[in-house]
Amino acid sequence: MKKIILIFGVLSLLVFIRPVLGLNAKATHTTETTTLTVSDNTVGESFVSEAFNGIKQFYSFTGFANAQSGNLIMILVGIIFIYLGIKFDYEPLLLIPIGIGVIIGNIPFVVGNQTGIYEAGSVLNYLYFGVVKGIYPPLIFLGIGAMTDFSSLIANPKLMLLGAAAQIGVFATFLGALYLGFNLPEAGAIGIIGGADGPTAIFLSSKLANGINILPDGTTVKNLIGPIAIAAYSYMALVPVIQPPIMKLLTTKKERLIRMKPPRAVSQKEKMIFPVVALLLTTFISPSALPLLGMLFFGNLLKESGRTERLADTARTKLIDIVTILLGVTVGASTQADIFITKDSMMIFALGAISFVIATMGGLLFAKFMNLFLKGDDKLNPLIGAAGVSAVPDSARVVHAVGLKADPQNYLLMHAMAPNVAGVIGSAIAAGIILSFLG
Amino acid sequence: MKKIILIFGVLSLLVFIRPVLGLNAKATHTTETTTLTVSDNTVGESFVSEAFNGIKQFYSFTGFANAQSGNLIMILVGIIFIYLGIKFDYEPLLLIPIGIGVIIGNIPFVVGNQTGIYEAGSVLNYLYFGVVKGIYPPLIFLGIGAMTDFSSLIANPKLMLLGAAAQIGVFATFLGALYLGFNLPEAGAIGIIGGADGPTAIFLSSKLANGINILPDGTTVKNLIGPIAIAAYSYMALVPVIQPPIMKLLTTKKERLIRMKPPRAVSQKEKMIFPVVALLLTTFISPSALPLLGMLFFGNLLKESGRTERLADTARTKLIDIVTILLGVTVGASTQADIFITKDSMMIFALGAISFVIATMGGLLFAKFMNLFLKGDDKLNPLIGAAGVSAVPDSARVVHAVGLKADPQNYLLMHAMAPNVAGVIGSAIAAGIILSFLG
Amino acid sequence: MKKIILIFGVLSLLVFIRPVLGLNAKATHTTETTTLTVSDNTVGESFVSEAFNGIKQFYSFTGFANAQSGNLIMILVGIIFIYLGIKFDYEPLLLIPIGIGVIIGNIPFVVGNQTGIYEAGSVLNYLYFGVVKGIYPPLIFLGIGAMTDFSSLIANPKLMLLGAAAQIGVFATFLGALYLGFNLPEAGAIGIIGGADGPTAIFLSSKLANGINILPDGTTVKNLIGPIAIAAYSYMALVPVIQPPIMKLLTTKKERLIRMKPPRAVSQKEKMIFPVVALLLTTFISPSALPLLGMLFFGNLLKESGRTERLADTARTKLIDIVTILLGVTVGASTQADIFITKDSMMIFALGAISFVIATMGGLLFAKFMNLFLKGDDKLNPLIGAAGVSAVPDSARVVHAVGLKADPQNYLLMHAMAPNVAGVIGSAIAAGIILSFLG
Amino acid sequence: MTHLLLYTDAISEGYIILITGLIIVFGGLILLTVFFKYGLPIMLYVYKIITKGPDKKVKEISPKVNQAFTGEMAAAISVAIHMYLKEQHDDENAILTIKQARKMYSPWSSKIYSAYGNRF
Amino acid sequence: MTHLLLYTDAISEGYIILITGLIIVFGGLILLTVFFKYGLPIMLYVYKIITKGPDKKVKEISPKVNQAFTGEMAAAISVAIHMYLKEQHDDENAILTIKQARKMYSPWSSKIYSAYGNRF
Amino acid sequence: MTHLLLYTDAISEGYIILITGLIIVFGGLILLTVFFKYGLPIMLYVYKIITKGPDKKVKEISPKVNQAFTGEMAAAISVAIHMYLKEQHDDENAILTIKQARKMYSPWSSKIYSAYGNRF
Ligand code: NA
Ligand code: NA
Ligand code: NA
Repeated sequence: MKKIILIFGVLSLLVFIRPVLGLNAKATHTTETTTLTVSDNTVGESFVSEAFNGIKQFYSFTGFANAQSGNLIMILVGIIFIYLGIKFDYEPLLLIPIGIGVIIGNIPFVVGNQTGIYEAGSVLNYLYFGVVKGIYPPLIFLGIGAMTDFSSLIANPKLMLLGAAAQIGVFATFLGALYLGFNLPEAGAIGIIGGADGPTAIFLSSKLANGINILPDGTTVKNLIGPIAIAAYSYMALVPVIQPPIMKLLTTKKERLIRMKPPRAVSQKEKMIFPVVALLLTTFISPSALPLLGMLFFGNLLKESGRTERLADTARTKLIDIVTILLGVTVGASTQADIFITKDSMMIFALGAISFVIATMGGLLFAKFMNLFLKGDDKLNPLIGAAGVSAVPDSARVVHAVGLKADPQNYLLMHAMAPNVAGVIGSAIAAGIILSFLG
Repeated sequence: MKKIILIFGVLSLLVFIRPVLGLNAKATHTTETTTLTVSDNTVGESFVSEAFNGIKQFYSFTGFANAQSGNLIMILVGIIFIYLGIKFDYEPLLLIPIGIGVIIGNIPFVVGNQTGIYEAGSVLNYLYFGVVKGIYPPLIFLGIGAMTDFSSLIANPKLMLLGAAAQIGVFATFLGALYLGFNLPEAGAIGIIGGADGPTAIFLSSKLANGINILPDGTTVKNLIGPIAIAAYSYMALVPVIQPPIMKLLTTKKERLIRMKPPRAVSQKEKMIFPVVALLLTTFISPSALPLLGMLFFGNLLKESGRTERLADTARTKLIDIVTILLGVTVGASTQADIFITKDSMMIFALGAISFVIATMGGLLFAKFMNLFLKGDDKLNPLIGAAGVSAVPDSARVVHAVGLKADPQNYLLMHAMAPNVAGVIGSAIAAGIILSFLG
Repeated sequence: MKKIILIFGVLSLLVFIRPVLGLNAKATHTTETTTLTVSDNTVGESFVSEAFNGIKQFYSFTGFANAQSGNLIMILVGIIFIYLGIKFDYEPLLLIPIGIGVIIGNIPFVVGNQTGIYEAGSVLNYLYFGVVKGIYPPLIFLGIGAMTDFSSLIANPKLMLLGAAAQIGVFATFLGALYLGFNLPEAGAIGIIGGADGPTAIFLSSKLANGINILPDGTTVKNLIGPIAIAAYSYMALVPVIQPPIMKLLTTKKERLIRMKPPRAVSQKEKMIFPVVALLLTTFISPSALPLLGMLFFGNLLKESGRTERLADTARTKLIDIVTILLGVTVGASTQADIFITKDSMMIFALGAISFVIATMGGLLFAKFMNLFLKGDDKLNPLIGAAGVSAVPDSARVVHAVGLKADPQNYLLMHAMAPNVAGVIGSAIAAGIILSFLG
Repeated sequence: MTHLLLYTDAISEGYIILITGLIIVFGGLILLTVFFKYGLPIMLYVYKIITKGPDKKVKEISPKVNQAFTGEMAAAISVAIHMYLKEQHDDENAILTIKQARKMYSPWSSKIYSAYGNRF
Repeated sequence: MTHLLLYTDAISEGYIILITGLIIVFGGLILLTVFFKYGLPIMLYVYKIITKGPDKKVKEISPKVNQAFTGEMAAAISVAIHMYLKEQHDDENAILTIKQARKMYSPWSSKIYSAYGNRF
Repeated sequence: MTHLLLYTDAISEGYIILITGLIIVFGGLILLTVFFKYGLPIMLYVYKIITKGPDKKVKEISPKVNQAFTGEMAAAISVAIHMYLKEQHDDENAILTIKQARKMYSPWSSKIYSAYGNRF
């Protein structure tokens, strides 16, 4: 047995080491390399030089040869995203996949090998399909619906108006984008950054600013899915940094001390009816938001029906996880430097920052406005208006934290959840409206 | 810091409130609205009237403007489905997704915005792909295989004949559909409702009555996937209502009292061999049923092999859940009123009811027929014949319940499971046969 | 109530039994069968003969009529795969799905009914898409990354060279395939069998030997995905049989007794940095391996970041399970006899065996070579070189077992894991290189 | 598509499919019945002979071994299952908002996924 | 695509969309507010009448039943949740390699999937 | 597709790819080796300096800190893993039908999914 293997192995190796023994007679070289096949000695040398040629040729395919400064900058950005996600716990489930996606998308490659996310036939391109066609966002919303408890909203429906007020951010940014020279569909897609809702932003930009649609004047819209998605997720992650100063600026110490009465209990029947009625009312108003709102309330019904816990569980765990992984990495990879690093992207980032500020101000000021009509313990703590920007649940937690600073006994989290989820519904409605006007 | 934000915010808002301040000079109105820009006072007014125009225009896009009576009827149907699922626990994992799907599919929308399930490019259309191409049903069968214990069938193989007998429902309905004027492929797809198996019905109708195939005489088959699927699932949910009276009608009190001897124990080896052998025999007989039966027995082998519990677990939990969610909501949404509410759908529902009745009768009568040849404690309780219609495990539970009424000590559940799972295999074989003849 | 059902049932059955009662007047027979409709007696007969005709016609569609010896042989192979998986626990999560896939793919069917995996429009064909386009392998690598602990490699980086040395198997097999007459891309795909990594093999063969690409000389490459995948998985399963004799042949008793010092502890920070740095370095060198290595290290970062455990868990459980199920069954089904049983497949199997032997030898001999430069307790036990072939973790366990035979106190498992995972990285790099040269 | 049309008249064709189909379905399931009644015990016997030597008769290895699994046991199990299936229905669970409140703080954002992730 | 363009000038169009959009968003959410404030209690009342007979007044079935759920309880819950959310952050878990080692032997191969399969 | 063909003869091309490929694979993994041997400790050192001030030398922060993790411990762990891996094989689990019977009532229908849903 041992011998058979020995012989077999040696024979196999013979094939492999043939060139070293100078048996490589068949070779007909077409390269410029002059081949010296005179002595045993030089065969090795010539072979080395050929291999060296091969390596040189191969080198031209490596990232080292093709790297551009843009790629390196973006790789650094990707590393920073990962660092922020790990170190500061800023939306890690999004920043880490997006960060590694940014790195993957900016590994320099030679075009034509089906490697890049924008090359038809590449694996990344197939996975990106769910972004380009707006398929991932509704599936995320399905899981979100199956996670969300709308009790606080049902208990105190008037807080929904705070979620509406924050949509000022969307429309103001839209206007700002128009002023900066973007055309209407592009501006609509950029505006939705102010909705502070990643999936909604991806959904709307995949419909409006996808690099495919053609405008009446014959121009093609730009593909802004990448910058918009990155801006939306970046600022959502930075909500704990962006919001507190604005909140302190626009509220008085006295207002921040307002204690709200606890929400009433909500029956299971109400919770079952909510998704059905909310689905009907919101999509009748804004039918283009159907994929988002339909899936959101579908997921919520699965959760609240009491009969489909199994499906709700899958929707809010494994299904949303799978989609989050694929969405994150492909959105990240879509920031390929040659496509991403443009003046447009810079402007989108600037507009995004403004939109979050305006949305926060809108929510806060509207809460103060509502207080003009409310009395006694019905009065709102205006801080919760800031939660209307969605970025669930971060902005609600920021409200809670700022509230605690003013009064360590004032727990605003439950109250802030209502405008928080209303903000999501509001943004989806706004997306549907923009899509109806400009889609 | 505070000041910077203040200035920044005010500047941002300036842009946004420009029109209120009457700075909107560039506007070149093309609508009929006569604009009054004389005084500060009227600027607001004119702006209001323009916005009102916008809202009017937008209104034409809302569900309120586009709702048709058909949509409202179907939305009511969807709500009833959800109600039945929640209140009476009728197949909630199917009726609730289908019900909300029916609502989603009937939100009125303006054609051309990529909203409807039948519009290419819409999200729902992409998810519907798995129905149209018959991809979801085999995946459901994979999970079902990984859930099912075929022990009772292995222990008492002759009960398989009851599953065969119930297929009379399939072929009789097929004939009935022909009499009502459906062409052959359509009638074949309608017939399978009698198989009382949702995935099989969707699979066969997606192959035969998909609105794509062209008949020899040049006509295109109708798309009946929606009505057939809805009929199949509706009647499966109603099995506890449909079957008991038929069972009491066709059996004597004495027959219902028959006690069957307990099934023998089955070894793990037999359980491992079963899926392989059953796969070979059934698909050799009916190769067109391969996607269904192949996946069914694949799932069962994963379960019984003892080595792949991990895969079996995923197949019967998360994978089947994901597919169930997507299948349910898209099948529901495929009932868009303008396509669904037709005379054909009504006839399909009528035929579906008949098919369940015939299938139940077939199983019951065949069990009585078999009793002519069986003696002593080998005699069957004819009630278990009714379980041959599949609708697993509801019809088996109905048998159990009806048996208990006659004799509170007679537990028929285990015995009824054998014809119950045999009914599924039988229906899949029947689907394969119909596909071979008419596909 | 009872009466209504009775009447309804009888009426329904009337339709169904019409022919038996001789009412089938409308029938206009176009077959050769002469119909005798004279007496009640003969109607039954004639009908029987017609039905017999139908069955005869149907028989021509069954597997019994269409079975070829090739199908039966492959079905036997499938059963053997399942048997090996269950009985000997050889890679059951792969061999059992592949085995049942082989059976499913070789059920004889009539072409044109959308049944076979190679027929456009069939369910299997849709699922096979993930293989043909190389989508499944990166998803498997994502899960693998989320499973793998690279600590042993970080602690002892020089063991990475053993993973490089084993790639001799890849390139030698590549050369062997060229000698046997395969063209360059086909030979490249065949060579990767020596990488002992199923997903890598499928990925590379789907890019190079997919039956689609056209060579400069106008010929189309063969579709070798099936044979390559089957060979790779078969030999991976047989690693416990293939490797031990080679290991004993190439090492002395004294070498096998070498005890290695335990690896140092690795900090969480190092583990977080590893996937990012490894991703950058390896894909800069071999950009075409990006889909594989990108996903591998993405999964690993999800695992090690400490913030995304939820996503890592999904990636390494449900997601990889789903992909494993689909990959296994479709790769198995791609062995349809008329396409699979060729001289090429036989040669690929022969080359595959040789490649595993060479790879094992390469790793072992390189470990001995490294020992020439190492001193004292830094010396390697050359057995761990054999783990460089990947086939994780089987080859590492084989090393452990062989080590135990020489010295029952010498636990090599931890040490063998380092070359083991390095072998995977090495094979992916090699695949990228081959793809760059020949893709 | 290959059609197996025997008649131009759909109804007649329908009857043929009806009869043919039923016969084939019955045939197929009878085949399965016969295999598991007779074929499988023989197969298992042969397998046993191959792997352990010919020291047993067919009857002995016939799968009817668990005679201890009597009717009483089956009845007991059936009752247990019956109970189990019944008790699943306590409609309209009056869970307090408090209990839900814990869940409530878990929507939309990535950080919050983990709350669920830990539970499952 | 159907465009709703009212102006040829994008900026003016933008202002219209801004105002219109805000009004519609507010309108939609006000509709929801009104429904859940007034519509739903009436619906539930009607439902109760249909199913259990007319023995209750609207006010009684109005969903504000859990008056026992007071501010003190809400505060307590809020604190609990606050604590819960806070305690999730023990950075840089210094898990020893030993603990990881157990996990380590679980990559790549099918047999090993099961190690994880059992844990979850 | 861009081909890197250096020779018209496939075999010669093959040898070039063989040698080139091996060199690149080795090169790549050597790069990784070098980085984790030398690059990473320096990086971690720099990071530490930036975040905590320059109060440590490179050698101190070099990752070889856990000297307490000795060979004895490693051996113990290895044994434990070895045992663990071994005990997975108790073939042909003679689970009674009774135990399976409980599972049996769980196929096909939605209502029944939940039985499994609860278990996992
Ligand atoms: Na929002
Ligand atoms: Na059936
Ligand atoms: Na390898």
